[in-house]
Amino acid sequence: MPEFSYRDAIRSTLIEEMDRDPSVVLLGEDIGLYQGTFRVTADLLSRYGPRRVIDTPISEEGFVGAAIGMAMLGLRPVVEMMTWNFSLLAFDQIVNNAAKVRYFSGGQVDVPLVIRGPNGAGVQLSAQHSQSLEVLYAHIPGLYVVMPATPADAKGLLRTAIRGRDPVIFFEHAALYGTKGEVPDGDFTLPFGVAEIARPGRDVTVVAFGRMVPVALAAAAHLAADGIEAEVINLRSMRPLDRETLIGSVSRTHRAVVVQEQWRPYGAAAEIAATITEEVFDLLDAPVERVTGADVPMPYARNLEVLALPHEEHVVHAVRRTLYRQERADA
Amino acid sequence: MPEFSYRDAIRSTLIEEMDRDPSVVLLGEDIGLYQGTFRVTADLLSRYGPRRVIDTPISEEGFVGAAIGMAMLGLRPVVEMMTWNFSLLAFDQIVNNAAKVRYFSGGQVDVPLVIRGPNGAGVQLSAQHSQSLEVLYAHIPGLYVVMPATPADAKGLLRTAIRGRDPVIFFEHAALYGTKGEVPDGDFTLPFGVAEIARPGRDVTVVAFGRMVPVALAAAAHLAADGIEAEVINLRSMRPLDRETLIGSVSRTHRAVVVQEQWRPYGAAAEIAATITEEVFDLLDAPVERVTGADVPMPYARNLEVLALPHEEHVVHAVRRTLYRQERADA
Amino acid sequence: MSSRTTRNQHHAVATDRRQAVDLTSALEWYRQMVGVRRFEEETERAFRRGKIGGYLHVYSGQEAVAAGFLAELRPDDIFFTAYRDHAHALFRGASPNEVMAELFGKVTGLARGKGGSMHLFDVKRGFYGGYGIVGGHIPLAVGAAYALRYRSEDTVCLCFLGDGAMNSGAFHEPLNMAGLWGQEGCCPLVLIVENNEYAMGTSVARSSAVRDLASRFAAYAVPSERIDGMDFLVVREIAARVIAEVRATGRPYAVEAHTYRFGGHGAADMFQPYRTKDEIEAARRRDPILILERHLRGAGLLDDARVAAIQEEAERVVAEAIQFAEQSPPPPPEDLHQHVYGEGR
Amino acid sequence: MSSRTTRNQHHAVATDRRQAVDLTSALEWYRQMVGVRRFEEETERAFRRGKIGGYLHVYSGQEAVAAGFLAELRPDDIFFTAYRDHAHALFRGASPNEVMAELFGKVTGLARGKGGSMHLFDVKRGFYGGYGIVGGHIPLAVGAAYALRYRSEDTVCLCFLGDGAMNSGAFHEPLNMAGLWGQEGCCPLVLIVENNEYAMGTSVARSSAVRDLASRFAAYAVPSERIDGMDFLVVREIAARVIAEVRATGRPYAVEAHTYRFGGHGAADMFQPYRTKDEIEAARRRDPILILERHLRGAGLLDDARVAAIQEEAERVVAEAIQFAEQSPPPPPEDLHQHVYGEGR
Ligand SMILES: Cc1ncc(C[n+]2csc(CCOP(=O)(O)OP(=O)(O)O)c2C)c(N)n1
Ligand SMILES: Cc1ncc(C[n+]2csc(CCOP(=O)(O)OP(=O)(O)O)c2C)c(N)n1
Ligand SMILES: [Mg+2]
Ligand SMILES: [Mg+2]
Repeated sequence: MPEFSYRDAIRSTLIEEMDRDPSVVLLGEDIGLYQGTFRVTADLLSRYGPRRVIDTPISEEGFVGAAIGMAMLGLRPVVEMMTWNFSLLAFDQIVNNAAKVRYFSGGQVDVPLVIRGPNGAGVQLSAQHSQSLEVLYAHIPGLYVVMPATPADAKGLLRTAIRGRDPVIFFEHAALYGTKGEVPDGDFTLPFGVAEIARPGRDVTVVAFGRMVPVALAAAAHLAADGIEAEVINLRSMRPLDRETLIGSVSRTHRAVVVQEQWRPYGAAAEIAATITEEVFDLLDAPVERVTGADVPMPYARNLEVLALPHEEHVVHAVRRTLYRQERADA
Repeated sequence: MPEFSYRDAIRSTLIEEMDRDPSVVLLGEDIGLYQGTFRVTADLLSRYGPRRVIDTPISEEGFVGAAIGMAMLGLRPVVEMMTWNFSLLAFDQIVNNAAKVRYFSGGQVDVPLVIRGPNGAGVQLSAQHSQSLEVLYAHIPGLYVVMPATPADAKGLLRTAIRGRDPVIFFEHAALYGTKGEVPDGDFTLPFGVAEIARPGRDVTVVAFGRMVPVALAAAAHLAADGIEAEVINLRSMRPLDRETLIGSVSRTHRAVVVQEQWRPYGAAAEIAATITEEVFDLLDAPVERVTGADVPMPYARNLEVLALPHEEHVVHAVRRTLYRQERADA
Repeated sequence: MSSRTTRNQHHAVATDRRQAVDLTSALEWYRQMVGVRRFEEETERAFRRGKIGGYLHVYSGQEAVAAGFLAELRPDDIFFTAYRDHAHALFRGASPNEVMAELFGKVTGLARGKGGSMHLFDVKRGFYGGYGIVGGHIPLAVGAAYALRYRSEDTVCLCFLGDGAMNSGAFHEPLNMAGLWGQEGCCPLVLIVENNEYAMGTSVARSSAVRDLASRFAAYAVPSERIDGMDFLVVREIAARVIAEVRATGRPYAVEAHTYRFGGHGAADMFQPYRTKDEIEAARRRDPILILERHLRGAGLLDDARVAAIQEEAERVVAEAIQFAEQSPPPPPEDLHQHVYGEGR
Repeated sequence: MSSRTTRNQHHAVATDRRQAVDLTSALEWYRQMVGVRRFEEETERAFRRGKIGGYLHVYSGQEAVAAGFLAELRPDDIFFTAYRDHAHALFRGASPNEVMAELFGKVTGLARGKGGSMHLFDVKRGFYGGYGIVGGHIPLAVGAAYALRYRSEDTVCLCFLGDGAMNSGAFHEPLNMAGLWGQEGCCPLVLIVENNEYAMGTSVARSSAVRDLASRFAAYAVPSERIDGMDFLVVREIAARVIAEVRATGRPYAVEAHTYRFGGHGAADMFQPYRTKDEIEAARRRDPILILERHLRGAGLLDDARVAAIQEEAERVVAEAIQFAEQSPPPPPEDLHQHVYGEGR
């Protein structure tokens, strides 16, 4: 299997799908002449021309809405959100038009739209530029919400997204763009709603998504040295959630930890913890633990930022708590 | 104690606070000359004049942002969101400015801002006008998020909101405006983060907020006839959450049901269920049940809308399930 | 550049040119306008009877605007509008039965009863809805126009919007994009401002820093003009010219049609404290149906008997629509989970 | 109305009038501009050394704009800007030590290390930030201006914004409100467009349907003019007039200052494929510091020795700032949960 960086997995998928289907067009800020803020779209303007690679003004509401209109007319727009933070300006368009127009039209239109870009904290980008917004979108029926953790995820999920009939919220992570991994050859796709067991284990289930998957895997490696075998689930898809894989795993391990980058209250981990608990309550030997970021706007100072984010050791401690090998932390 | 409607509790509090403090100003669409869509601000324009009761253009991002600027300069703006659905257009302003500016300025400014208006489903308002958006705001540190269920709640929480130093998301419900209730006399305030035990009971804890409180109370009355004593908690405040009251109640009842109007995945009930489970896992005799709306955009047709919303009987069934008197429903 | 490409002029009704319009087909549009007016009156009655729920925004007084533009739209062209949308659906050829059934929340409705009054859709006729968030459909229309030209069609897209919508960021952002895309001939879009003087209870003077709304388009280098939206013949003549120009150039164009809504904003707007009875009376004297009727009578195409026959026909059609809507079944419960995603879940 | 109240003119540099400006105080501003330039160069170096994290947007090339306006601002006036904000803080009197410490993420920084480069704040001097969402601060400034006049003060509010920000709905909506509130004398706001020709890599021609950005303000009946933003004396003269007028009338006014950013958009913008070396070279020949230097030399207020002394002083100040920032402690861990709410939780 060829190796790709996460960035190139996305970029090459865009190229393959654009070559395959002339209805695929790209829109976003500085994706063309500037070559993309994270260079995911480098060289695509010269390759496909300005009709298919559209540099937009700073108008998130406008260009996301325009992409919805394009999708309703049968194009397959892929919008780059320079970072997901800016998507809050397009929130109404995504929630009230993209997610709902099929429904309130009684099924008269498809909305084959992908919105992709980096989510989550970077390196000292401070409060307005460090948000991990998956839970806001995962709450909305009518959207698919996916979060690739590896280059293979990125390629497989993006292909499915571009070829679908519905709006897909595609959360990348800036910290992952440079990571490498093997990607299956050929016309490889990954279905939505199917998680991956990234590392099998018998003692505890650790559920993670996106950037938190490598953190969970590092924690699992650490725990293994200590004789604790953690099963790590790479969720891949937040909406729909793969209940079967979660249930199957926790039914075997009887313990679970959910890891999430951002604010704990009303975060994505709450849904996953609640779902697991509802499904396998009688099989649980400990409450599902949540590992999350601090409940504060992201501070700029590096030392505070480190404190605000979840790290490997937090996962290790949470796992040990579910095994009653460590005291519970204060809330 | 005098009786007020929920609407008049809000309106009279606005009047009292405007009389008391000239820095209180109102902004919103059609709050003045038109007298307010739900007549909460009826007559206030003629009472206080156009400098204090500002009819705005249809510019949610603009006037919410302007209100934030006013608050930073020491005014106490109370913004009417005609319905919370439209707040998605102002989402960036609320999340990225109102909630965070104190933090990223290192504590140099207060933002004494209240945004209030009706949330949730009405009567056949269809998909774009029937949303219950509390979870989106409750996730955001820097905001207070409250949800009065009664006229007394409305008055007490609104006073606290207007007199505070931070942005408050104040969720009313159109279906409650006409409801009546006693309201304590005088300068009555309710602190944030303190729930009310709306009905004591020993068998199960039912947690509800806003419009779902009367639904939960009706269910409790129904259950009582059947010998089941449900304790109903009126949450009042979503952020911060009153963990003590939740823990205290469930420690006694060993069972809990959380009721929420809207979409189940990643909804507010998930956080409450997860919190309860984490805190009193060993005391729980059954998994915390969630009663929620259907996971679909709200349909227009009355019969479908009824199916999409949670009703008294859903709460009754969920309670019976936690008591193992009824089979679990399919997910 | 903006000043060079921006036309911004009051159109006096040019009587001589108007003759060019086919008055016989105007008779058909008169018939339709009468039908729509009757339809709207009946929806208000049905609302009061509790047969229609939610919000109900009727178009009475504004008929000439949608009629004039839709009269000139080709069958393969498309359009978007806001929530005051019954007339647009009907003028485009949707059956009154299906529209009324939608308002009644029946499965036989235009959107299977799922959208209601604010979300009429008739995609097979190029009607892409029907939106409830003020201004929220404007970016969609800009993208749709781009898609038409991307596929090398010579079709155009119309976007109707209210005066109040122009104060939203959802107006500004896509308009600038339309201006830019138009430079490449990639945005065959006609914007039609239905300026009925109010956004709910807020007049244009109280909500817009400029009174001449058409002038706003200069900020995006989108040419525009302001027209009398009460005279079908005027609207139609301008529509013909503008649509042809946009079709040929692929560049956006805006028309501010000055009109008036006779009724309240919606069914809940009963007392209308923001305007006077006199103002409404004065506007009613410029009723677009009466104006067109006068033209047609003048041309000998209408007399009392034909007017009466047309009104009777309208009566019959709306009565049938009500009956159809009443007798149609509501959506089946399974519909609740249909149409959330393309292929179920 | 809009056309009557909108001035929109290129200001030729009126040499005669310029004499009126106090050249001696311009010398002080020259000193400050040299200081800010050196400061910015040093931040870029510190960024490359890993001492500064996140994004870093420097102001080099644009100094005359902020300097000219802030020179005319009274101590009790206030202002807002975006993320390219170091110069604004420094010109307003923040100590270079505290600004540098903020960039280094230290507790001695202007915002206790919590905001960083994009979020400088100095409220005691009327500087209300420092915002990272393009356009997001404009509504705040409009509301702040309203609050000033609500309290019957004769103070004014400045709002600096980029050319790119004008395409956002966060520009459109509050501008219309400013136009409306200004009719009542309730919006003493000066908008200053720092038109540096680019938003990241996207030129004004590629992002705005109109090239003449000042013309955009006509859509809100906000008078505006376009000025040379490279000549401090020009900017300051216009600032004096505009600020006085806004202070007197309580009505908003907009100035498009034409300028250029010499460096990349931010520290990550290394290759700048969107513009040519020649273009940058040509702009550098209009360096605002050189232009002011020429004026001052011409007036006999500067010579080589004084220039050298000023540069030395700048060197000293920035070296001290770096040292201060390096040696300052990071925020204590307890700071993480501080300032989320007004009185803790
Ligand atoms: C974003 C948003 N804000 C507020 C509303 C509530 N609202 C519904 S219609 C309306 C007035 C719109 O006026 P206009 O655009 O002139 O259209 P008209 O009703 O006159 O046809 C308002 C404020 C809404 N639907 N969407
Ligand atoms: C809403 C939003 N979209 C995108 C960005 C990313 N971004 C940061 S600066 C910038 C360019 C802004 O250009 P301009 O307003 O001209 O200011 P300048 O950088 O030239 O000073 C962009 C697109 C952002 N910060 N906010
Ligand atoms: Mg209107
Ligand atoms: Mg710029």
